[in-house]
Amino acid sequence: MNTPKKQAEMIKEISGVNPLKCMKCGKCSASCPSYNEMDIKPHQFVSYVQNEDIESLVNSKSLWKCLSCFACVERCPRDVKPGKLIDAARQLVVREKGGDYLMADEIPELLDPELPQQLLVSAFRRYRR
Amino acid sequence: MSIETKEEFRPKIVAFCCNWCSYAGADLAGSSRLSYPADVKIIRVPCSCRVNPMFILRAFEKGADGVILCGCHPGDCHYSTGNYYARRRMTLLFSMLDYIGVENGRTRVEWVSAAEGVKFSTTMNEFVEKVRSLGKNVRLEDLRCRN
Amino acid sequence: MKYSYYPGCTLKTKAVELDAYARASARALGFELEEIENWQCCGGVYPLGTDEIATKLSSVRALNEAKEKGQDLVTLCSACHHVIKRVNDDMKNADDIRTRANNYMQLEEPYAGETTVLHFLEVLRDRIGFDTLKEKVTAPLTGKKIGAYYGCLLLRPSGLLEFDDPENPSIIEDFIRAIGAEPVIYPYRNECCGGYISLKEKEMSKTMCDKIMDSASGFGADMLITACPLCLYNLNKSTCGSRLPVYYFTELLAEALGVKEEVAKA
Amino acid sequence: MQRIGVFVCHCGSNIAATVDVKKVVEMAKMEPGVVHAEDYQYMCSEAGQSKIAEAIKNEKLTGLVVCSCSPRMHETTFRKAAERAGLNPYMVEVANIREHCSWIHKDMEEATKKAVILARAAIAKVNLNASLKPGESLVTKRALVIGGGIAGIQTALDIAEAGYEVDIVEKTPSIGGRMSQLDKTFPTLDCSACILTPKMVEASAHEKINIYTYSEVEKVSGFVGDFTVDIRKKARSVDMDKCTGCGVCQEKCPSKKNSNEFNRGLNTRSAIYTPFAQAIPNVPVIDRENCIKFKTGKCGVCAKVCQAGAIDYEQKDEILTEKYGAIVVATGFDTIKLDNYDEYAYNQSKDVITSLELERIMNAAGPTKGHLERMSDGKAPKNMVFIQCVGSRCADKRGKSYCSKICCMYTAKHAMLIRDKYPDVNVTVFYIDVRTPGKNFDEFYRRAVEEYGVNYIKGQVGKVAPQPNGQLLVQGVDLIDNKQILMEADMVVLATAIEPDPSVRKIATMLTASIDTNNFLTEAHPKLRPVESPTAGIFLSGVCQGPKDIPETVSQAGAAAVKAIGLLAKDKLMTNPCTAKSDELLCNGCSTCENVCPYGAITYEDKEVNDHGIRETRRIAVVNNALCQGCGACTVACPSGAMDLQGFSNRQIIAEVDAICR
Amino acid sequence: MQELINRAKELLADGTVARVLGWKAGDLPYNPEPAYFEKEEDFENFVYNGFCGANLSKYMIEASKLEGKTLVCLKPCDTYSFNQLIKEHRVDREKAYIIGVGCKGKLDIEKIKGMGIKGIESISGAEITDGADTLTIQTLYGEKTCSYADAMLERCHVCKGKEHKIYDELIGESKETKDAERFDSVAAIEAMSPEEKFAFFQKELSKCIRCNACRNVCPACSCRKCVFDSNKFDSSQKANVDSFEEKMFHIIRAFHVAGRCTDCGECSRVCPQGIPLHLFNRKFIKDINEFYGEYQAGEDTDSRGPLTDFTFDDVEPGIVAERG
Repeated sequence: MNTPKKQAEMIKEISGVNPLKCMKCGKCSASCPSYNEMDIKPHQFVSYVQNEDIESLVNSKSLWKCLSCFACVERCPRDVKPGKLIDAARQLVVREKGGDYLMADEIPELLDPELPQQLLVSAFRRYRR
Repeated sequence: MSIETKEEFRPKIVAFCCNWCSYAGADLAGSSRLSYPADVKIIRVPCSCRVNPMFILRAFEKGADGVILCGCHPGDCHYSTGNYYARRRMTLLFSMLDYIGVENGRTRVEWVSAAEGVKFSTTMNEFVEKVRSLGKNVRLEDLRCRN
Repeated sequence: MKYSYYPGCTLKTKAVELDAYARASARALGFELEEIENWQCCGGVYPLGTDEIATKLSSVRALNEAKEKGQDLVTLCSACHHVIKRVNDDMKNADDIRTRANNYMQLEEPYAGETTVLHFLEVLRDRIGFDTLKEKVTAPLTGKKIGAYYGCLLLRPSGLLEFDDPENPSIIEDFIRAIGAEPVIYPYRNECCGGYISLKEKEMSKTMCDKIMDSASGFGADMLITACPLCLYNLNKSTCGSRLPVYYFTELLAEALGVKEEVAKA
Repeated sequence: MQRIGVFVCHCGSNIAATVDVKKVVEMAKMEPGVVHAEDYQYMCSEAGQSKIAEAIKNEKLTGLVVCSCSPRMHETTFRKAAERAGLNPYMVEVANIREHCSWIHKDMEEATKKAVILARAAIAKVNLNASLKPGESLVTKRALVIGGGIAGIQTALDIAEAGYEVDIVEKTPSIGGRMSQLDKTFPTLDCSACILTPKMVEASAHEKINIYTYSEVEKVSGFVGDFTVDIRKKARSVDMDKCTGCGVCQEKCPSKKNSNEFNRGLNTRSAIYTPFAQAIPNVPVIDRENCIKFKTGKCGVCAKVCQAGAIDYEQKDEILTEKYGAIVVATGFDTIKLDNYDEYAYNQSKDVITSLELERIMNAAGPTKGHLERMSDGKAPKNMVFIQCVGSRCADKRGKSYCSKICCMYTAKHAMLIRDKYPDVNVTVFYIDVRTPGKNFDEFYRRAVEEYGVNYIKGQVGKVAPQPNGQLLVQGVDLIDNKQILMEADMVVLATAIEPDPSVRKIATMLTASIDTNNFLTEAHPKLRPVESPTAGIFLSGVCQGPKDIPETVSQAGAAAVKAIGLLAKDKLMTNPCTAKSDELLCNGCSTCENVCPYGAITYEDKEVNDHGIRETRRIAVVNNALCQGCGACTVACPSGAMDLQGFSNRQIIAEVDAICR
Repeated sequence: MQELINRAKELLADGTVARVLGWKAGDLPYNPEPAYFEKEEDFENFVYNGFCGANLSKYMIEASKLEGKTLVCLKPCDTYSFNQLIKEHRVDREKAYIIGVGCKGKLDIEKIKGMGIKGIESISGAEITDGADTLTIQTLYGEKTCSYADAMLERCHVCKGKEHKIYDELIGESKETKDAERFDSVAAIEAMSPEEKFAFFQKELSKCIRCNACRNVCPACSCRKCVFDSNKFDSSQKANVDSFEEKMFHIIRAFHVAGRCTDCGECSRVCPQGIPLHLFNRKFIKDINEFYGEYQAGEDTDSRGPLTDFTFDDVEPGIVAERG
């Protein structure tokens, strides 16, 4: 297992985000449609990475609640892109062996006749490797 | 010196900077600690229009690998019009150097204001990189060798 | 005028009508959508990681094919548009990604983001012109009060997609006016419907959709239109209460241009 | 041969940490002409300067090279030190080994090598330096103030009180500026008009002050002590001498639906108008774009009702040309456009307003006569939300990178005033930080919280969504409670970033005063010369230099006035001796130099010369040293090299080039 | 020619002019040289034929200092130089009586020799009155002929026109000689790769012996003292092969006359090494035309030269790299 420091570096690298740019205004959390479902809030992602508490981050259910709607990215006044951090943390999880969030055998019961292909495709992209 | 032969090529670069904008921009790059390679040496002139093409050719003749001229942005010249003259002179000079087969990456004009420390530093980084990629300036030195 | 056209997976299956209406309308408006050969699914979601390469290659293939034909690449599905446009930007501006993708692809000539990616709506706005469209409308949808639903994928990040003002867009409203109907402006038209999570977090996406539907119907919309099959599915599936019908914008376009019947017959 | 002394400064550790100063000294000693070299902790200090003076005397130095910070910082210091020790100040050159070397390089060996080369170049130059003597030019004892807001008025009053003539040029129909739009001022809550109007009256009545309203600076030429300025007096269409200010014309004007700029477009005004009741001068102008007479040729109501016969439709713009010794820029600010912030629905709802608009709404002379009401339906609000930092502190392209400085205080003021006058209105402020440095400022803000019960929430707002019922749904975050907040508000007030008035760019160009990336005018030194532009004779007053509140603006206005007075008090100025000089034996008389000189400093004379025994009359270029500013354009234009620039001669620059390329 | 001589004698006799500046026959049939004629008998040697390529404008700088007017014979292209000198206050219009002489193209002896015609004794067909179709050359090896056009100077093939820009009177007929585009030769070099360009100029410039003939003949190089001879730029070490001027002389010279050079072609004509020096000057003229609009130095006496002028939206120097 990588050290927390190394993991934090990985997240920064994968996301291309510099957490030091954050001025902690909270506009990301103010914009987030999934805020109430998240245990770690968008604005906190930055400080978790900065404090190298990656353990909490990768175990956070927020990873799966993010809609990837880029509202936080669009409105951030400091160009920090919190959404990219969340995505990088999710990548860290699904790239690990056994990190898949979606199993093939779960799918049949999730299906319905109108469900568009792209939802399955994107779910595979987002939830497993 | 040993460093030049053994390690990567370190070009000699002369930067002419006008006193009012670009020299101040270079000062700002300095006080903002925005680094650029030590290969760049700055000569202060009152205005970009003070730079005689002969100075640039002289630098090349004495072994410079690149020469860059920085002045106030067009319209912002401390002397109102100096950089407009400089712009024409340098355009023609650079075109002539290009015409005689000297790589056009060795010469550059960039307008840098007193507030553009970042631009000064990025410009210098880019320019040094470009000149490095061109290697040692042999053509201007060799132009007149008898063969 | 001919454009390269990237339909995407869903337009071949659940959203065939989005595709069919678009093609018929294009013909009526005098341009042709030439489906690129051997297109592959874009993956439906843009891989944000800076180290993602393989997941971007299908988009690069499509982009390169358009480049070789010398055509602009038109997309219709919001997700495909988002993914392909962003990959194109990577190929243009991210040296590392461009180098690695080209190394992998071994194209005759390296691809460096030369293709212009246009959403079908952008073709209508920037190439055809909404004024021209208006002139070509034979069956204006007079009296219909329509809410535009943009969602997130078309608008954000705005600096890169350059589609419209991300907080106060107007392209679909202008489209609605051009086909003779009345746009209803409501504040949640650019809020996410939660499409991506609708597979596993159904409750959440329901909350999102309700908010959008309530807002639109509160401002008096009779229906919503969208460009995104995922949004359409999600809005239809996840809402309760003030449920408005949701259509693809191409369906209304075909109707206004008087070509809807011919599609239905085909 | 020169006897050169080289002085290498450590600048504490600023230089010495990256540059091996001892090595620089050692290498400098080997250069031709160098007879003395030493290093010292702080060359600019008293002790450092005495070292220079001693060496000049002991070593009989004829030239100095100081390797230190930028010459823009201390060249004058070292020149003066040399002069005190009996050396011509122009025999001093500075090698910039701090900004251009130690501060940007990390590797000691590399930085030292570069410092040695920079020193070498300076030594090579000094070897060719010649003593120069400054000339003199006369000072026009009159100042121009551009902008008639509180900054401009205060500067003008201070200069006038010192006994000098001042002209104020104001582009709008009245002086008063932004401050005249404000209702109350923090932290004392005194009425803005009550403290501003007396100053406006004082300025207009002052015998030394001349006010040009509805006028703009059109062209500036000349230099410190002797500027020539063209002022465009826009056609007012009303005779200033005849008008009595009765106001009947405005009442009767049939074109009434024109956006009222003074009220930030919240209501309308007539086409003939004075911006506000206390306007100075109290003479209306006709807004020709909206005047029916000017648009259609028919109407003329104002002329009919004017008892004084002051209306003049034929009036034309007038250009005045005036001479000034000093120019003060006081062009002020405006709020930024909010088109990039549609998440706050400013363009979608009339009830989302800027703070400056709220200022007008709260003002008794404003569009609602001072009643707090919604602009959409005139209803009294129950819940108000203030959003801070809208467009300020933004790293992206949408807003401004700087803090607008005044918003925290005025928002506290607004919140307090509203809670005071309408205790049943709930006021919520979303903030990132509350910044209240200043006398009695934090106390003021605390009063808003503690005594007036203003609800301050640390967090930002993500979206303002207008609801079908006319309410505004504010979606924000409380970072302390870690909760997303949804609250309904009747009005939302945006603390909009301020930016320099857009007119300043053109003015700065005319003045050749430098401007930063945010369009704020640059000061000559951020700490030590904060009210002077780097361009001599140009001074900065108020927000044109950077965000400021009223007390700061007034103090800076006074400081700018003092600097201007200091200049006007002189009868003569020493001119820059680094001027062009023509070698009459080489001059062809071809006029090329004359064509490129921006100052008209070169004239041609028929002069008898003795060229190696040949006496003949030749057409020769002559440089007027008082006019020449030393740009050097002529030196390059001159084909024969007859024209050279003193202090930056061809040989000096070539010597530097050679030294660097050696 | 006789008409010209008669008129010159007339003007000398009635005191209108104090001297005549023209060409006198040299020791060979093809090398007439500039000369003053002050007395009736001097005119025995006066010639004006196809070999009178020399531009007499520059001589008027000194002639302007002499007592009385000087009659000067100027070919159409020479009048551009004269105008430019007026603009630069180097000649005095009042001191000149200009006879615009006709021109049917001037000849380049090197071209004739280049055709293998050696041992030349006399040449006919080069008189101003001739048809200028064929040259008949008597040589040690018998009579040879060649087409007049084939023997013309390069500059005449790209002639700016046979109209005199300034004169007091005109004598003699002209004939259009332009049969090539002026900037084609420059464009051909521009089209080369950097390596080819460099090789081309290195080859040409390595022939230079720094005789200064180009500088001495150039009407724009009229400085009292050339920068290469003064100490103003530390650039006056004439003898040193490796010195600054040796490498850069021609570029700097071209830059000094840029915007002032009328493209009279004298530099190339007089170069003993046959270096096509006009290619430098013409490059500047081409650039000036392209960047700042058409400009012909010497077209008039009062317009602003392109290097003492500017517009706010001039091209940036980066154009050179962008153009590729």
